[in-house]
Amino acid sequence: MTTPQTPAAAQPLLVADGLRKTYHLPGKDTLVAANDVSFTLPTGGSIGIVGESGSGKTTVARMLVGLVRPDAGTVRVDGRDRTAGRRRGRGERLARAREIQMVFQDPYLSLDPRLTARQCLATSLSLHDAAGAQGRIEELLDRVGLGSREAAARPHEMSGGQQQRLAIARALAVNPRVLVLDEAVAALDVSIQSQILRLLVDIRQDTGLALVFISHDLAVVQHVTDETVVMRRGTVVEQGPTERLLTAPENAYTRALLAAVPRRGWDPAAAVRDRGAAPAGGRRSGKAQED
Amino acid sequence: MLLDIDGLTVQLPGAARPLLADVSLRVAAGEVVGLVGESGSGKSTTAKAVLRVLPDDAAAHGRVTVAGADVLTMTGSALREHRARRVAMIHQNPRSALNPVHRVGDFLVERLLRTGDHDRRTARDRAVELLDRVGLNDPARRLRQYPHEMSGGMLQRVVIAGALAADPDLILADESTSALDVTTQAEILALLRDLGRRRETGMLFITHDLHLAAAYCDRVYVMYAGRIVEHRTGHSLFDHARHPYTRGLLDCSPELGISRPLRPIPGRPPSLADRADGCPFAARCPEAEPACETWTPRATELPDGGEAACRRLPEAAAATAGATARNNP
Amino acid sequence: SGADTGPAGGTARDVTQLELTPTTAAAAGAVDSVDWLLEDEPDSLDLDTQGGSAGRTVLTNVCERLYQLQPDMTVRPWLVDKATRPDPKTLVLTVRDGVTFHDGSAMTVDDVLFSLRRHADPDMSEADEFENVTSMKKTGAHEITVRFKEPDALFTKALAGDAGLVYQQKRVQEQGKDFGTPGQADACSGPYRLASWKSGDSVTLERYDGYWGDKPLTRKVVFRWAEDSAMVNALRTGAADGAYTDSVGTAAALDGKKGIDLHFGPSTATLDLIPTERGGLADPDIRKALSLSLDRAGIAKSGYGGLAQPWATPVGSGAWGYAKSVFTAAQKELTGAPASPTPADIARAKKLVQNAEHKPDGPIVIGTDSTQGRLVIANGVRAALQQIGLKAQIKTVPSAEYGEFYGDKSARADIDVLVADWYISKSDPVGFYDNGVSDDSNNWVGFHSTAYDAKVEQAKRTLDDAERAELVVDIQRRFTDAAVWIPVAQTPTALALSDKLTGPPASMAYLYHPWAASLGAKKG
Amino acid sequence: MIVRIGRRLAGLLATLLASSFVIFAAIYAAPGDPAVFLAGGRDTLTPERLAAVREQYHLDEPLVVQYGRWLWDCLHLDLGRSFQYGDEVADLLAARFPTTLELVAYATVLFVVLGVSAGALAALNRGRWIDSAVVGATTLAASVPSFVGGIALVALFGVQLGWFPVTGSGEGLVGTLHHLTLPAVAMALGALAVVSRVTRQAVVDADGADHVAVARSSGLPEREIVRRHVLRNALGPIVTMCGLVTAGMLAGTVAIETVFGLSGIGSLLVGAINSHDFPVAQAVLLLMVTCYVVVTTLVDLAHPLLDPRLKSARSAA
Amino acid sequence: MTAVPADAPAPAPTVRRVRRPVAALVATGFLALVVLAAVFAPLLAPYAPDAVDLSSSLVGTGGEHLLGTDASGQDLLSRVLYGARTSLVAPVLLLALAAVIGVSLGTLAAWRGGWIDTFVSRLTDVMYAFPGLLFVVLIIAVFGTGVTTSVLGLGLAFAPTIAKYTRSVALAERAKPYIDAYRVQGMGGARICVRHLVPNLARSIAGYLVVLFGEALMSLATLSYLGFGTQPPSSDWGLMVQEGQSAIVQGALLPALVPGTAIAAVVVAFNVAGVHLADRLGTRR
Ligand SMILES: Nc1ncnc2c1ncn2[C@@H]1O[C@H](COP(=O)(O)OP(=O)(O)OP(=O)(O)O)[C@@H](O)[C@H]1O
Ligand SMILES: Nc1ncnc2c1ncn2[C@@H]1O[C@H](COP(=O)(O)OP(=O)(O)OP(=O)(O)O)[C@@H](O)[C@H]1O
Ligand SMILES: [Mg+2]
Ligand SMILES: [Mg+2]
Repeated sequence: MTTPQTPAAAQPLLVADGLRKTYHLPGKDTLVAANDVSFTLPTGGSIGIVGESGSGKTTVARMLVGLVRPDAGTVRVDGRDRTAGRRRGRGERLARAREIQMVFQDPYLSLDPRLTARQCLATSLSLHDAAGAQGRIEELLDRVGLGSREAAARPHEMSGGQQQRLAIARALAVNPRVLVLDEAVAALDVSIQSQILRLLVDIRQDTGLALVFISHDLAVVQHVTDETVVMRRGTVVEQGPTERLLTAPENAYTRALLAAVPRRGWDPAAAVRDRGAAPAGGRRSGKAQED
Repeated sequence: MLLDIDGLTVQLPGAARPLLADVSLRVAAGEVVGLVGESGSGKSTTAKAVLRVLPDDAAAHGRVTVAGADVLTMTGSALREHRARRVAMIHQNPRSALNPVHRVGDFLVERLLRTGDHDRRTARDRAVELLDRVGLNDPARRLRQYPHEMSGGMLQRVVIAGALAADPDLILADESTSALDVTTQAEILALLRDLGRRRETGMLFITHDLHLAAAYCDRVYVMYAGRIVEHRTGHSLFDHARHPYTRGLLDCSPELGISRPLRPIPGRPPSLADRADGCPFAARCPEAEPACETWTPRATELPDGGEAACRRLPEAAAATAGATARNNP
Repeated sequence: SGADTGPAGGTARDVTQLELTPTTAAAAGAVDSVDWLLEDEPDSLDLDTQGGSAGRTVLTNVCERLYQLQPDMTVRPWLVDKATRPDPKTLVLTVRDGVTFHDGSAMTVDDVLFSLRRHADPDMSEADEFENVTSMKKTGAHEITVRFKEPDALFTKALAGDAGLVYQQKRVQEQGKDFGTPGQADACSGPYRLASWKSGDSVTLERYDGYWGDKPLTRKVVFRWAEDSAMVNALRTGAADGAYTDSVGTAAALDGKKGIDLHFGPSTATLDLIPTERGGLADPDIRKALSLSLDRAGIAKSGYGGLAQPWATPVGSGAWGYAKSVFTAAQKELTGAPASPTPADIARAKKLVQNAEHKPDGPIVIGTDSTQGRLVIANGVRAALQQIGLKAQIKTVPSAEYGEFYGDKSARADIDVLVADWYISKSDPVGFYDNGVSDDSNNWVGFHSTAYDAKVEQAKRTLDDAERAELVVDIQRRFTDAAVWIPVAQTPTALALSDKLTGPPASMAYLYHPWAASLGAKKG
Repeated sequence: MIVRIGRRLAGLLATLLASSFVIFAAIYAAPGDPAVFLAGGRDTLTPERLAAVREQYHLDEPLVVQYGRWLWDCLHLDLGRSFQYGDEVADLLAARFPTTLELVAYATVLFVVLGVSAGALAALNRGRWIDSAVVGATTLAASVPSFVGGIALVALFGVQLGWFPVTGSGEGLVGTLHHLTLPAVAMALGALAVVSRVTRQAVVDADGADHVAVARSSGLPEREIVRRHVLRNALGPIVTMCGLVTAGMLAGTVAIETVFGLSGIGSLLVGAINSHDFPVAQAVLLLMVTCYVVVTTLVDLAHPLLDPRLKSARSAA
Repeated sequence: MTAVPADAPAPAPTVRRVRRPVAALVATGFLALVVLAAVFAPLLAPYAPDAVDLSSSLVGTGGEHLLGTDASGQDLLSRVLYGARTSLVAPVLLLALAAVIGVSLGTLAAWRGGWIDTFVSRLTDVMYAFPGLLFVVLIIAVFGTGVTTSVLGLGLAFAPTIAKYTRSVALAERAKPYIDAYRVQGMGGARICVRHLVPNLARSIAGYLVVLFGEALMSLATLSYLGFGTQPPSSDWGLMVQEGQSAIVQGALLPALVPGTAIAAVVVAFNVAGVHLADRLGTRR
């Protein structure tokens, strides 16, 4: 996918620095879901995070938007510290919301079941500024390609694709500078998925929105991002321009990941033989769950 | 022919269109046959028809035979026997396919005892053997573990072991790797292919991933809104897809290492409530003509032995050359 | 459903004709074992600390008293052979010889003296009976001399009650705090001995073979307990042979049932309205008006299934332990409490209210609990007050809280009149009328009359029965004239007995008389 | 596991401590004055006498001091002497508790057997007449207070037909069963509704699980599926509900004991509250609450045995 | 997780055959009738509810008294009609109070977790462990008897039950990503809870409340019985049952049966309608 390439030298918009999160499991076990995760995202840029289930992708995303407080490390947007943690005032909460927004994996569950599409957008607009809302709602609906029929529908009356469009519109409502998408197309059929991906690319082009695109699907990531971070068991194993990562992976795990993607002339048995890596999962202390 | 579905139509009362419309599909022994389609297109229903687990109020027409036995007319013990010994199904989510309160060993032993060839002790030994076969280390210990103590990949192996327990002729793999990581998916696929080859088992491999089906299966059926729209060998699909829907799918699926713009299919698949008298894809088809809206789809033989159900097939065939050129980087 | 579900208007007894017999026909044959029901498990078999009617009903067959209440409510010496009064302030008791306790040892005058002193202990419940006593001494091998501050007409009657129980000193002292609790042997001399008390299950009495008096016909009596419906069912199905029922509902439910004889006997208990300090009924005219307009017969029939009798005095006929004819005649003279108010009564009442000095400002608050009888009385009072142009309101309290009204002034602070039942343990109306004395704690409404106070004091000191009866009639007239309390009805004792058995008293004497000793089969 | 048990036990103690205080305070604040009762007959009541009684029984001390005194004694297994009976409270309880326990145990057996089978039957015949019959009958049963049900049972089976005795708790196994049948049925009736409803829902849920459909499609016999997969998996909520109901019954035998003339701790409690027999009321309540908390804790601890997933899961409470 | 295509639109309503909820309709109709009867009691009742007639006590069914009389000779039909007023209004008030407290507590516990959660859990444990209405008796001991107090007391007593239920549904609801979405949008916790979380719980809580209604009615009745609730000559159904109970032993069933049937019928109707309602509300999501 050809996207407007911002010069890498541009001043970083989002900086994740040494993010670390440990979960305490029942008993004495702990699980390091993210360990020293750092990356930067330039203004208008797009970064992908890939990795197997449980590798810590969602944890990182939630730390970025302030839903999870990191044990260590910081999240800075435009140089301002936006790490979740200490009690913050309403002003600061809203300011962060205007900088960074998120789209979730399950489009249905991420929408308030009570509200119609229009109400949903009105709610988030009123949170930030009440004026001129009506025009803005129509504009947003139009932007994500929802018609007037869907505008009056509640989530359970919409298809998954429509739901995800609405979720994106809601995120766009506050004019964020960064959008974090956590497996935002994973639950959709390919034909719908491609519509959403297309929408994202268009929006980026129009608004210069920066993306953090989380996915397990390398092929999708490749279409959306300039830069990719490969995670495994909570740590970053490889990081670099997407192009390079896919053509010349340096890390054995990245190679195994690539080899496992089905494509023409692909043989699963060969992919398995290539795979030198151990199974997935976060790193646990205490009794191992998998072996 | 091991599995032979012929003109299967399944209709639910109150639904505007049938769940399955005139589905014909064949699987030979030792063959891996793919069934691809978007969600709701009727893939699972097809697989279920093979086991005769259709909704209570559904009306089914057509014929489904497994190794010559007519499935749709089976009842009682014959049906149980059929389900237990001849056909095994592997579901998408291994975690929900296993009873969470029983040990892995109980699951296998339960199936083995059903086959009638074992008593409890030999069943246990056989279970260890099976787990070993599907590539789980330390199988004796695994038998004593609970499902929640194992990872998804390991559980899918257990489920496969369960399917093998009955020594079936036909395996129905319904999205059986979709919930797994790509690396694990590759392992499981390799395992299934290996087992199938060795025992001459036929496999109906259901997936929504066209690339996967094309790369993995000997032959692939593409399904849309309860109909088979195209039927091709795996390797001819990538470059010689003939139905506009199949081509649309290919165009909108991102492909690793190939950088081309995605061309989404507009609109969305019809629901059961949407009436579709003519070609169900007509509404989304870039090549549709007014006549498509009333044309009842019918499979047309293709020169390479495949089939496609498009009214404009002769013209579409002409367009294939162009498509081939485009798809090659 | 049909008429069979509503009973009762027709079958209720005619309240004015309720016949009270003190005792049942004498028994003729022996019985091995009888199952008897109590309304509740005895709290304790030490009546000095916990006197409940369940415990008394059991223990009266086991323990004997210096005097004994007879079924006809008269009193006669029992463990005393002879009593003399050398002067009005001295009583000399000669203790009966040949009485043995249940362990076989002989009863001595020391045991008697010990028992009397125990009863007199200020912490014990009978202490008030000894307020007039200055000393109790052993004055001979069989003799005890009691001296009083003033001549005392009621003391020997008290000795027929719990103040006259004789315990074996040795046993009581041995058992200490456990005396009277389950698992302990009794310390008495009566016709039965306590064979066992299984807490929460049953109490068993067995005939005491060394008893000095007449040998009982029934060898064994087993007591269990059950309330209302359970009691009715047990008696109806023959699971129990008999019971004295406190609750009128129980008796009414058994009325006319096959296999069961119901006997009614005199009791001192009455249903009354007691006006309180709050003042809604402070004016005697208002009280009299209420008394005149109250439908006593209706209440007795509706609330008590016809098993209560409209009554004009606050003491039941069971208190007439002497001069019965005098009291009967005097009762007939009283006109302030009609059974059913005539139009003339109502007119009189209305006039009284009109001319009353202190008319109540707000509604008159009637205090009651939600038991059927009391509620009917409360409703009856409400209707009566409304009829004579006064407002009324009911306030119910839990039965558990009810007892507090009697003891705690603040508890009855927001009611004007209490629906109460009242009995006295002695068969002498004088025992009641000191409640009307000016400074008495039960004189809530503040009735004040020096003449009345003097008469009561005089009656207490008058040892001669006939003389005392005259005084009582006078006192009674003064009390009812002023409507210090407003009597409603007297409630007789009810005995439910299997139709194969007979013998025990039907009167309130069952609490103080060894009733089981006279219980036996009808046929020999 | 050990940690879990430890935690639960700590929670149990905390609950008991809190409950014990509430019990004490409730009895303390409940209407009526124990001194009036202790002072004996109504004609002896004078303010001085009441004051003396209050002092003698420490009723004039502040609530917290009395509570401390009581708790201290309880910890030494000294439950005091009944004001009313003059007997040791422990003896009173020992004599009556077995009756209540037998009654509750009997009722539990009845409602577990009947309720669970009715619920399972309804669930497995969802939408048919059996289902409607079970749901309808149990809804009706739940709307009848147990004492009314009790009275009706006695009237029919005790008095009219004379099949069962109407009072007392009987002796020996057969006698006890004979005597306790009616009261146990009366108690079980109310519980039937909730138990069968929960069972029905649990079985429906379990029946809808994917693995059951998988088992069906793999040709396992229906009987086996129902037993090994549906019923077995529905056990969790069923056992929890049965435990809760049983625990609740231990504290709810009052009405039934009265109707059937049984001397258990329920009727003991009512008597004690009515007469302000502080030591007995407190001890009975404490016993009831302890039973309740112990039963619920046991159920809670047993849960992981039924569902192995819980052994490692986060506890939800 | 790998892709699980789930783009299927909600199943068309035509596919599910709608079953006529006859029982629920009957129950709802009955409840409507009861409400009407309560409203128009003065027009319908043949007697004043507190008219005492000692000469016709415990009369059976008949022309003069359609449903008979109680021990004080009050007409049962009139009393039941008038009694519907307090008997229905009081539980509603009680549940409203309990719901306000319970829902707030439960939501707070689910939202904040930590010691508040522990506290609420312990509180409900202790409340559950108590036999019968002891807690209410305590409240009444402090504040005195009367309808207001019993409604208050029972409201407080019911609150933990509702809190426990609310907590469990709120925990599940809170875990849904739409709540996270609001937080990401910068919405404050209080506003999320009040404006979005609780309204989304409203259906299941309402269903639960409807089922609790029967229990509330019975509990108020019991309190009236103990003398803590309404005072005679009120015609509260609970009070009537308790007044009538002592006549049962004398063979007069009507005084307890009539109000008792009224209670049972209303409770059953509420349960039937409530379960149906809860189901209906539940299937929407
Ligand atoms: N709240 C939590 N408490 C305990 N463990 C958690 C919690 N959230 C996540 N984890 C664990 O942390 C690890 C990383 O989880 P995370 O959701 O970030 O992975 P992921 O890469 O997003 O996986 P997936 O592809 O399955 O979404 C996993 O092992 C997960 O089980
Ligand atoms: N029991 C049923 N009752 C009503 N509709 C049903 C039933 N089972 C399936 N359907 C409908 O039939 C259609 C085909 O379903 P099916 O499960 O076969 O699709 P699928 O291709 O397997 O989809 P997926 O990829 O989501 O598994 C869907 O629209 C589904 O909603
Ligand atoms: Mg994730
Ligand atoms: Mg499917």
